[in-house]
Amino acid sequence: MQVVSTDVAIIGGGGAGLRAAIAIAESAPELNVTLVSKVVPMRSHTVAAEGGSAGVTTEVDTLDMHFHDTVAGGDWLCDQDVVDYFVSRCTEEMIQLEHWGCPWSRQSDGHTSVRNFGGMSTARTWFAADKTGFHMLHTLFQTSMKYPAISRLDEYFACDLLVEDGRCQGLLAIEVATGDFVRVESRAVIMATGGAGRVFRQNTNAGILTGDGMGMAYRHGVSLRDMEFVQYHPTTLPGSGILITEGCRGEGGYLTNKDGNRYLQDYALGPVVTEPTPKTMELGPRDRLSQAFWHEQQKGRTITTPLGPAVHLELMHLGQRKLTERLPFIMELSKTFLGIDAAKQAIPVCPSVHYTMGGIAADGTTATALPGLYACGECSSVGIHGANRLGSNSLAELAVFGKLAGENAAAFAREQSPTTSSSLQSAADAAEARALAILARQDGSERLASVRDEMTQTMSDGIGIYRTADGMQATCDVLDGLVDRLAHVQLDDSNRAFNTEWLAAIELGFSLDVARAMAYSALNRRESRGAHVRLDEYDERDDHQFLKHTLATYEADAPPRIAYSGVNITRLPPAERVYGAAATATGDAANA
Amino acid sequence: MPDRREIDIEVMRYNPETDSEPYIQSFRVPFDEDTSVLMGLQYIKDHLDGSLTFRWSCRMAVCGSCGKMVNGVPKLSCKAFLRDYYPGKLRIEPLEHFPIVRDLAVDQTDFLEKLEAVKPWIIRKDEKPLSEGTYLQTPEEVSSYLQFSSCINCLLCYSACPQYGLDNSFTGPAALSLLHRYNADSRDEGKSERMPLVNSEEGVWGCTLVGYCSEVCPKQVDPAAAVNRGKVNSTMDYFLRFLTPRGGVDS
Amino acid sequence: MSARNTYVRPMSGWYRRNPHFLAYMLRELTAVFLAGYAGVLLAGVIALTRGPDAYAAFREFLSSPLSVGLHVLIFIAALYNAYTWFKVSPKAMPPIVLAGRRIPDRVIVGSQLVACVLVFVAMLLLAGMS
Amino acid sequence: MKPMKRSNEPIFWSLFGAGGVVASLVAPALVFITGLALPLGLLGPDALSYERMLALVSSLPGALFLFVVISLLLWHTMHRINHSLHDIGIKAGLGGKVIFYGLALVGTMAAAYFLFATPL
Repeated sequence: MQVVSTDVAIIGGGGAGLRAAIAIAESAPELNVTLVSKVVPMRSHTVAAEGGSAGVTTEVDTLDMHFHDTVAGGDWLCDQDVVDYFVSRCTEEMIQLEHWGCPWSRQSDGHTSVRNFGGMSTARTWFAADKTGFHMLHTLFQTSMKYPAISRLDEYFACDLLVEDGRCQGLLAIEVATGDFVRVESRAVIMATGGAGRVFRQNTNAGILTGDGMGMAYRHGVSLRDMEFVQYHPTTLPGSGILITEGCRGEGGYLTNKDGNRYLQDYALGPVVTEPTPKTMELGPRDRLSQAFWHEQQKGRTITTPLGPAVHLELMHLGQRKLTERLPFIMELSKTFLGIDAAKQAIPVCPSVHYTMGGIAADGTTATALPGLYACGECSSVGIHGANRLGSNSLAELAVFGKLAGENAAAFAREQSPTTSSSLQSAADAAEARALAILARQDGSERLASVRDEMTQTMSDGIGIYRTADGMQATCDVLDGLVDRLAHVQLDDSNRAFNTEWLAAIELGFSLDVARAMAYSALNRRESRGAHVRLDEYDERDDHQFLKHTLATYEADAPPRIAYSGVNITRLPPAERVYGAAATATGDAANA
Repeated sequence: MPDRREIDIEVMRYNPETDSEPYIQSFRVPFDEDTSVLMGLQYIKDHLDGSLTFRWSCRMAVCGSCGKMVNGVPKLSCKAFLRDYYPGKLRIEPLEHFPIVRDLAVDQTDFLEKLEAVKPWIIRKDEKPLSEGTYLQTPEEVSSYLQFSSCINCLLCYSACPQYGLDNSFTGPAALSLLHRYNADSRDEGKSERMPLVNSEEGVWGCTLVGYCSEVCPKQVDPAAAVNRGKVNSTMDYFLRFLTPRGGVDS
Repeated sequence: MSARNTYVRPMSGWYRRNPHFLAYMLRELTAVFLAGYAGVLLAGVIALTRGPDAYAAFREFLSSPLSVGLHVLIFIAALYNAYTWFKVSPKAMPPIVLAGRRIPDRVIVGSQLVACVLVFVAMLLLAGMS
Repeated sequence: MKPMKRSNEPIFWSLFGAGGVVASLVAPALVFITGLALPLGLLGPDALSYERMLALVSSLPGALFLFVVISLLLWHTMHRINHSLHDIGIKAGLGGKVIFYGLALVGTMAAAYFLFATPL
């Protein structure tokens, strides 16, 4: 087995992983960084983020307002000390990206622009047209190339962490092109593998978002926190789930039902306004908008498309010039995938799974309970998103906490003595044997795609926008059965070189573990909060019992163990979440 | 499901462990109005032959993973649709001009080295502290490089470039576009560090303006324009270096 | 990536694989005809310097069916070359911005085509077409 | 990475480009006039007569015009032909440059000699 020795290993080459790598190269130039990614970094899913990234800049905006929006948007399940840290660092990170070349959209005087976004009380979302994630990712990737200390293992699939003496000391990876195993020995590991939207049937996520990093940490005893909070993005294409950015609504787009009514006024988001107005109508938060869609569907007011029910996202009134300048990618996507000109026709949209608010439990410094393991970006739960993430907080998160993870992992690595190679070798050998067993199986009876499809179907059925105890229980039961069936999957491909079927089987193992953490966490949360809304008797928020983080802990051959931990509330006591007219009233009071 | 038709997809296969050269295998795939070429390949992998190997990720034409030759034309397979080839058939091959690793997956290492060689990052003599805020850049200044910053590195342009195929020491369309993108950025002061590459045989001078790169680019980057503006810059650099002390690079 | 046993496809006959490449090779082929024409012009100049008889012989050659046939090909080549030249010209020039708006490529191509037609007419008039 | 050698292509590319302007703007009309209209009798009786042509080449602007057309057409076309060899898989290298740019240079010198240095 090939061995790579490094100071800090990073798993995942998206925005968070790249930002961490650069932070190490800048804060600790004497350390070596090895960036392990199953795709070449610029293919990572940060690339598909569209609308923008939060950062307080305007004269009317304050850090306090960003804090309030985030905590209320998260239905008070946010750790407020971490949110405070987060909002205080966002703008600096956006400026840093600007210095590295990110082509932010500009005002005519040359300053960067900000746009409105859902649930934010004022315009504070930095954007690069509607390709913000794309530009941030390529800026970070290209900038990372200037640091000789950063070496990359592109298209190396990390399949396990190496833990020895109670400390994470590296990882085992498969070189995709050859199928060879590589043991990466490091003094610290940063997990930055992104979300797990692929455990659902219809989602906005790339095929790579199978929850590998969450699964790896989880199997080594690190809890997955708040996994029941899965964000449904309200505007995606029916069938494919392709993302149609919230920036459309930030720029002034309308959502209408089959009668042409802006139905959000019926869901406590009015008054009806014609210009984009913070926290009002289409600029409500994602959980509320997705829930409103569900109700419209129940009332028979959605439009029927060949690929499912939808409502209309109207951009026509914004005019060709603005659409070309601000939303060129949306124009392209509409043309390519719907054959329509969004300047002339409404875009049919519906909610799809978009984001995992929860993730690898980490504290506000990105450290996990496993010494030497850090987590940042969507795979992590550092505590800022609570029960519902606000749009444009995740791109900011990957920059702020990517940097922090890099600095903290570097500081940790400096204090560690070199890894003792022989002890890690046996752990690596065992992990290699487990992976190879999948490939060597000859008497399997299950088809990989069937197990995967049944998992995504049952997750969409039971862990939807609205949930019931029966539905969630049924999903838990199906998932338990699928774990057994995965052990009997027979692959068509027995080769080592570039065997994507083999890698998909390993991924599916991670996905199933993550899916179970989600389903069991949801089943056990007997209240409704943020993106977790129940139709049964637990249809109200219950701060008395559930103002708590869910912790799902891995149990071999059994469902996860569910426990709870406190939420750090420093200065904003729980209150009712209000949007529309009510928000304007209280917002004025708060700012007075 | 109504309107379910079937189409023949011929796929180039190559297994480095067993094959000395690629061969063609045919599959029959059901499709409807919304089935992309990528979804056709995924159908084969899920239901007919799990060993078929190809890259894909975002499905929405922005990650740049899924480029293939479709009937001889470089395409993002997520952005091409089976309906447009029916009732004919499809021949799907790996991107031209790159070594085949397995089936439809090619070796992209050469491109990544070329990308790094163009120094695709902002180079400054003096870094401005973050506390002093952003650099100012008017929308006009942004527009002089924005188009070239839209490259998703999908490599379709390399597959469209016979000069790269004939001699892969040529830096090629996407990397040269990104080189031009940084040289054209008003925040950047690194032109003099990039010009030696531009000026070399491996730089812009490997291009004979076949122009197909710009035709196949899914993001309207127009790499041919970037490369040929590079030729103008290199020519000025060549002659003006005798006239100005700094070698004409800032002209 | 340290892939083993990669397969590199041959390039032979690449220009037959795609209509765009065929059009490119035709464009490059026009050079042979235009080079021939440069030779014709040079021969005409040499004939002029050698006196009226030599020049008459040169004109005699121009009138031969072989020459006319060749010139038909040269003319087609010249027209095709001009068309391709105008078409790609916007790629080799920096963007021209007028009143804050970039001049579209088709305007640049179109104005060159117009210029070409004007030159054609002017030269015909100069050469004495009645 | 190995230090990169500056290419001398800018010299030839400049000449190629200038020749391209001649080839696209002037050549179609010239070819039509001398190669088709004249032999086919589409022009007036005195068109391109010995006297008129002698007057043309005897004038500096006329001689310069013909020199520019002949020379730049050669630089334009020889550049392309040299690159075409590479396109069809012939690696001519320096030899190709010597032969083709050499031809263009010889043609240019010949045109200069006959247009400017030959008594009429």
